[in-house]
Amino acid sequence: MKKVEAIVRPHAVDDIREALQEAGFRGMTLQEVKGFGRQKGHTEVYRGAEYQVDFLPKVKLEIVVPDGRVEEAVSIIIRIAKTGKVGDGKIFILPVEEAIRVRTDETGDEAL
Amino acid sequence: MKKVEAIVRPHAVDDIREALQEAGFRGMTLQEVKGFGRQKGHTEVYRGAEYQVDFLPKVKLEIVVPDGRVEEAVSIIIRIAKTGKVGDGKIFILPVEEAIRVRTDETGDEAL
Amino acid sequence: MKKVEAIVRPHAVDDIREALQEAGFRGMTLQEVKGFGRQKGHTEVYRGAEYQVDFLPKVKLEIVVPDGRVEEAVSIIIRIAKTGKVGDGKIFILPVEEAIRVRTDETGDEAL
Amino acid sequence: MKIDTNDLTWMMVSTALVMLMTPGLALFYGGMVRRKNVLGTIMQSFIALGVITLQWVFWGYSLAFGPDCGHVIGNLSWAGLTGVGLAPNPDYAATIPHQAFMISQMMFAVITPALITGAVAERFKFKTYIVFLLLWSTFVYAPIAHWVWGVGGWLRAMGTLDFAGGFVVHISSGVAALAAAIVLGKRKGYGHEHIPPHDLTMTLTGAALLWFGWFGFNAGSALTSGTLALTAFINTHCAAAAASLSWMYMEWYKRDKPTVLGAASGAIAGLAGITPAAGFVTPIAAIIIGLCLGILCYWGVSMKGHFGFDDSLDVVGVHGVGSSFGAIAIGLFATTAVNAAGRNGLFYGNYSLLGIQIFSVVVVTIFSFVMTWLILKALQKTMGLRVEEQEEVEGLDLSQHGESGYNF
Amino acid sequence: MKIDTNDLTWMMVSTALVMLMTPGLALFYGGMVRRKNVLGTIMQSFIALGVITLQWVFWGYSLAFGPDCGHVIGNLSWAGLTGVGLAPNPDYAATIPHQAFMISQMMFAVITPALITGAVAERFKFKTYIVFLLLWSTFVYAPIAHWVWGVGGWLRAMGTLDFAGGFVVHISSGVAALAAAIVLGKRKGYGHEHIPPHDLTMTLTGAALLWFGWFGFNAGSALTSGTLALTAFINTHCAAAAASLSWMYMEWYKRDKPTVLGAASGAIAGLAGITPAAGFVTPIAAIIIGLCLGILCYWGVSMKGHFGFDDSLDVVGVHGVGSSFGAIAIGLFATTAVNAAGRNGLFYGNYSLLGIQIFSVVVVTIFSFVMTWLILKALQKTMGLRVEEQEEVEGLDLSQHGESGYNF
Amino acid sequence: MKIDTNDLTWMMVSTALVMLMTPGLALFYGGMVRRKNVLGTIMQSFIALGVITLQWVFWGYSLAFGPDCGHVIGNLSWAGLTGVGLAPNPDYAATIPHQAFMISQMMFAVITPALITGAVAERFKFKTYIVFLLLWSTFVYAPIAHWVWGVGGWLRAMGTLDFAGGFVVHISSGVAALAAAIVLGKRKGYGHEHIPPHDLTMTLTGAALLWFGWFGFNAGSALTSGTLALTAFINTHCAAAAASLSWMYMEWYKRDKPTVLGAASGAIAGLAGITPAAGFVTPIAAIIIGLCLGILCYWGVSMKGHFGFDDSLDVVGVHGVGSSFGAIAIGLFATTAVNAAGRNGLFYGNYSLLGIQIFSVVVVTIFSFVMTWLILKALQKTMGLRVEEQEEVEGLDLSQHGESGYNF
Ligand SMILES: Nc1ncnc2c1ncn2[C@@H]1O[C@H](COP(=O)(O)OP(=O)(O)O)[C@@H](O)[C@H]1O
Ligand SMILES: Nc1ncnc2c1ncn2[C@@H]1O[C@H](COP(=O)(O)OP(=O)(O)O)[C@@H](O)[C@H]1O
Ligand SMILES: Nc1ncnc2c1ncn2[C@@H]1O[C@H](COP(=O)(O)OP(=O)(O)O)[C@@H](O)[C@H]1O
Repeated sequence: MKKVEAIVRPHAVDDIREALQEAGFRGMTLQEVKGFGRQKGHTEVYRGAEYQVDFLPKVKLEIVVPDGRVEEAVSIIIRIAKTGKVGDGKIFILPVEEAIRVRTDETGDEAL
Repeated sequence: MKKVEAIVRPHAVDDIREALQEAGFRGMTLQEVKGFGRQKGHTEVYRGAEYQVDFLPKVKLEIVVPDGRVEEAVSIIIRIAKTGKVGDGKIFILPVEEAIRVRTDETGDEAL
Repeated sequence: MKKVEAIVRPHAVDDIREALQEAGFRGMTLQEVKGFGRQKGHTEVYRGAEYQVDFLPKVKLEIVVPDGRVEEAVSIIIRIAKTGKVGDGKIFILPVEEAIRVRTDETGDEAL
Repeated sequence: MKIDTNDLTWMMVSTALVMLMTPGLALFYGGMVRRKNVLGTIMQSFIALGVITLQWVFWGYSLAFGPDCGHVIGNLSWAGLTGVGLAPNPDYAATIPHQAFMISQMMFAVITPALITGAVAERFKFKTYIVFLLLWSTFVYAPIAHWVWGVGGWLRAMGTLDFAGGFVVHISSGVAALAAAIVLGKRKGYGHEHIPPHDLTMTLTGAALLWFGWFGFNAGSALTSGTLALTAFINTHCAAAAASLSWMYMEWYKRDKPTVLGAASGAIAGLAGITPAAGFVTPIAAIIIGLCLGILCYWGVSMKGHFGFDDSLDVVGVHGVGSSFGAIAIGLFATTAVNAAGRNGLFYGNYSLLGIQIFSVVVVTIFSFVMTWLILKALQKTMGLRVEEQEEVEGLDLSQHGESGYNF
Repeated sequence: MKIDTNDLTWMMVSTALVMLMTPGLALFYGGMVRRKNVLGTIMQSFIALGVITLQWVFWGYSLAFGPDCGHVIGNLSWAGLTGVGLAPNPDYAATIPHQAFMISQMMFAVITPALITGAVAERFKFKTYIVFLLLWSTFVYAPIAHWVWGVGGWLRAMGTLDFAGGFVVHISSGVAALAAAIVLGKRKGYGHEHIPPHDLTMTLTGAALLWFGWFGFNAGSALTSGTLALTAFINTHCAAAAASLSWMYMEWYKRDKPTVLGAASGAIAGLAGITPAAGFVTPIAAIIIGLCLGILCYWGVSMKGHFGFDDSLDVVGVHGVGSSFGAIAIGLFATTAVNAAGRNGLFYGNYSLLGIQIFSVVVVTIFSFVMTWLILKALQKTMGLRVEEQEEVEGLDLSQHGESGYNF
Repeated sequence: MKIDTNDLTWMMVSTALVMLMTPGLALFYGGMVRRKNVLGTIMQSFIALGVITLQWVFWGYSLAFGPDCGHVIGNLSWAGLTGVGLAPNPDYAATIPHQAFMISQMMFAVITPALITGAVAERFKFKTYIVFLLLWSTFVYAPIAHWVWGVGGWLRAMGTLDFAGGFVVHISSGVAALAAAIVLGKRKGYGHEHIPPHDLTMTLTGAALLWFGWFGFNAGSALTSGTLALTAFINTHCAAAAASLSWMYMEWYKRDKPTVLGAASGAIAGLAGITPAAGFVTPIAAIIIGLCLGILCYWGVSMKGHFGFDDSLDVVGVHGVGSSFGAIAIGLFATTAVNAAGRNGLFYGNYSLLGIQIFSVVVVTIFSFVMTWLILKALQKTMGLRVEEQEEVEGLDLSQHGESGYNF
């Protein structure tokens, strides 16, 4: 099993979720994060004091998949998340040694 | 060392923390996340417009443990988080190559 | 590639970001988390009812780096995050199998 | 009877101020519950504006203030505002239209049952709550209002003094809150889980609106503009200030840290406690009463744990305890120098008033407790009082209203 | 003409209350948009206090109420308040200074264009909006105010009744909202993405301030204290209560869950709907009108989906539909028993009023729609109406104002 | 002396409005600090309602308005409200009870020290703050109030004009804020870390309540209902509107983006600035003054960085600068046509007033600065002024009050 961690733009999330679901991925977990990278932040002004805000709102999507389905998941995410402009985000693949479903104690690919 | 990532129902968190602490696990980190899986979401209505909310509030608990204590941690979490109803969550085990305590520069199991 | 996960005090974040950037690390991702460990929490009182709050606000910084730059990143973070008082936090190193830049489909160290 | 349009101006202003108290209460309570219950909690107050307004027009006002039946209740001859017109009714207020009196009293009737909801926060079934509102207002509020303020009411005849609703509003609801907390039972997780207020800035905003509106509540209860209204105005403010300080002091003394919620709670305790006395005592007496109220209600709220009921937002400790003390304090501090229509209390040489006030507290307490208990037990048997356990976990906002307070 | 200082007191209070409605509206709308647009939305209301205040002093008041030109508009002889002094102008209000009338009317002029912003929330370019404010207030608000309320205005001469701004404020803005929603087009993602309100507690707070302020709006429109003001006061409250209940009932009936936003929306519908009628009907009629309003506006809002325009915060369904119904209901329920200066409606034997009211609704609707359309089209061609797509994604707060509402 | 109950009605309303300003200020400031300090910041204003209310009753009022001692302070013969009864005191207000004057002045005394807290936000030790409140109100506020408004006060005798508290409230607190910002020093991280407002919607809500309450503040300072109150009412509104526009314009011009915080800040600057002049100038003059205020205070706030003190929420730039300008503007724009009890300014041919006003600004500035400095230095030596560094990092909410504002 692998964990696919995708850091993407917030508004792409609903569509990604839908596309993954259609492709048969039945579970995922999501967090709001702040990203820093090549994409420029913005300036905020409060009573004349300017602040550079470097961190941008991103969403991190985590989905643990069987080894064989990593590429499929990645390509779906890329298809939807790509706009071609700086800040589209990154996908990281991490090894997962075990997965357990709390409700049933199932383990391995069964648990996903 | 392994990282135990447990995605569980929010209200189970306090009890899990207590049980882990009693068992001698002295550190953990927690995040609010949104989960999508077999458990159904709910419908919200705003002035007649219905919205299906698919993502459910979950908590992700991360605890890095020495190799030998993975099973213990997992079984404690399962014991408390299990209700038997859909949505109890998942536990993932990931390999960790190194841990460092910032305060003391200790590394390895010492650092946990 | 490795993922460096650092759990640090919230107010250290801006400085860490700056120092990493200066050292040439061009991307990172950040989340607010709650930490539990040796550092004591605090007590809150609401109309005479006392509550022990065990979880402390921390920030989790994730930065994926080429194998060769792990130590550099770690030492920068430690340099800035260390106050010497309990609660400075932890750094975990996890293996990453692949990284992909969504915008360009670049992979590997190129994608970081 | 000629209308004094200045009195009418004052009454319209006061009535608007009292109206604002109900949303103020919604925020005060809403901030103290968990995030998942914020809308449900706000709704319980807000909808009282809808439900009780119509109830009051169609039968409530007539029951409370209409022509007397046996000294215990009004009859229905004023139902639907029949005969309640623009000419003054000198029995209640000689210088303003009868309808002005009616609408001003309406706002009191609206907020009273809403006060109770604090005791049963985070678990009351909304459908049942609507029915409870109607029953409680009809069978508990209207009789007590009639006894204390209605022409022919037996407590009024006996000489009970209640300037602005200590008995009618605060003791009645504070005691009902106790019954409700007992009948509904504790929240899931109470005493075990951490159930902190989700937004104290909302609670503070609510407290501010309540304080502001209370000027209308108490000073408007003079039913005329003039020195009596002014005295009530000053007493209201001074008691609130004093009680917020003494509550804060208690916390500082007992726990080393004065809380913001404590200061706000003290202010509300001072306001609720001075309500019955506002038009009968001097400003200095109001300050003394206020100082006592902060200490007493702090203690009232602290006691809760020992009795084992879950009066979630401390209605009993604040409104019940506070206004009972205020009602009794009239028996001590009242002076005809402030209000010729009142009487002197113990400190001014009259022994009898204190007894009457204590007796009235006992009577209203028993009546409200028993009636509320009966109404709730009947509803429990028929409609069910509490949301399902699963719904409670999910929160009232989603389970009762299909909404979320925040989408941050 | 002697000033009645009691009437003046009442008018100052009322004017302050109406002023508070604009920030109330800001919160009401602000809670319903997404987090990234909260400040931009609040600003659209808040800045109307700045822009229209000066517009009104320098030319708006004179156009609306100044000496008549051809029954359609005032001339500019009162511009800069020339001749608008501290003596009463008996044409409008015989017992208060002319300036008191001017400032009270100013608050109406301020809130009216702010109401429109709900229809085009989350996408209006701020720079253009400022210009729109000035143009709309000058070319739509001022004429309609003159027709209906100005001495010499043709609708007024014809006998149109509008107690507190049903035509002038609510229909004019409700219809303008329709035009604006159509010209500006839908929000990016509308109908596809989930666009939930970001903070309904803010919306509820806003609704509460609106309700509170509306006492000044309607009862203050009597321009004197007295029984007429009182009647308007009571009707306002009763209609709001009734409409919040009936809207809630509709939701319960249709979807099984009564929402908190629904109850608040119903209240606003009741308030907007009773506005034209507040000083012409009895309280019982106000309740009936209120009950109808809740149902009708619920339906009005539900229809939106079928017509395919994105009236984001339902200005058309609530203010347009609600106040049109209220204006027509005058033709049914009005009675000279309540207001000798009014006339009887159908239910009191007079057939003509209903026709006049319906005709006036049609006239004001067409005028406001066409004029708003023209103004917006002109602005679209010149300055551009909408923010860039990228700015819309980023949100108004950052793109238009360089700020974030929250830094939690 | 006969009481005019209409004037009394107006004063009760005004007093309630001014009371609401203190919680309004709490929200205005509370939104601008970081999340971890929100309750501590709100508390600093809220508790002033408790502390100063009692201080005022027991000695403050007597010092400020009691029988004169050497033209600089009142004596203590009115302490505990001795002799302050329900009959009018014609020296101050001939048509309302003396107590009505006392309670209305109390609300001014409450908000003034609360204003200062903005300059030292996020670092003041709560225990010391309570003592500071008492000392400052006794040794700075009471004397200045006596000089400017008290019978026998030397500035009053000299002819200084201050309609509603420009000197007494805004300059005194604005200057004290400067002293406090200097003595307490900068916040940890100031100038280096990003310290953004945590909730601007709260700040906007606070600004709205302040604006609303300011009608009571300024128009209530007429102490009677009537045309003078009305003029103050209109001027207040117009200046706020004008200043919010001109501040916004400055931002647009200088930085290309008009901010919402800027518009709100402009409004407050306009309100603070018009306060001394509200009852002496015409509405058009008020607009001109307002336009200047927005520009001037924008500049005042922008200067802060150059002087290197951390006036965290810009009390100096807004209240100090704004009200000094307003006080001086009286010397230009005042006209006896508006207020026969005032005098003419430069533009109406009288040269002397301007000098008096400038002189008074200097005097009050020096006195407030020196006294505040001394009080704070004394407290620094004894109790300590600032929270510990660790507590500052943790936030006032937890360290001073053991609470969190939000548990989302
Ligand atoms: N090395 C990294 N480790 C962790 N997260 C990263 C890393 N580099 C980029 N990110 C995340 O990816 C987001 C997008 O990266 P950015 O450089 O702005 O654009 P792009 O992906 O188009 O090159 C960042 O906001 C950050 O959250
Ligand atoms: N493949 C997955 N990858 C990441 N998270 C998952 C995955 N599957 C499920 N989850 C998480 O686990 C939660 C519970 O899963 P769900 O399918 O609803 O119930 P159950 O665990 O009882 O089968 C989800 O809400 C989601 O957060
Ligand atoms: N075993 C662990 N797994 C995951 N997170 C941990 C673990 N131990 C500590 N942490 C995180 O590190 C933070 C700091 O740890 P703590 O024990 O308080 O101090 P220190 O790092 O100085 O020993 C905790 O708040 C928690 O977020």
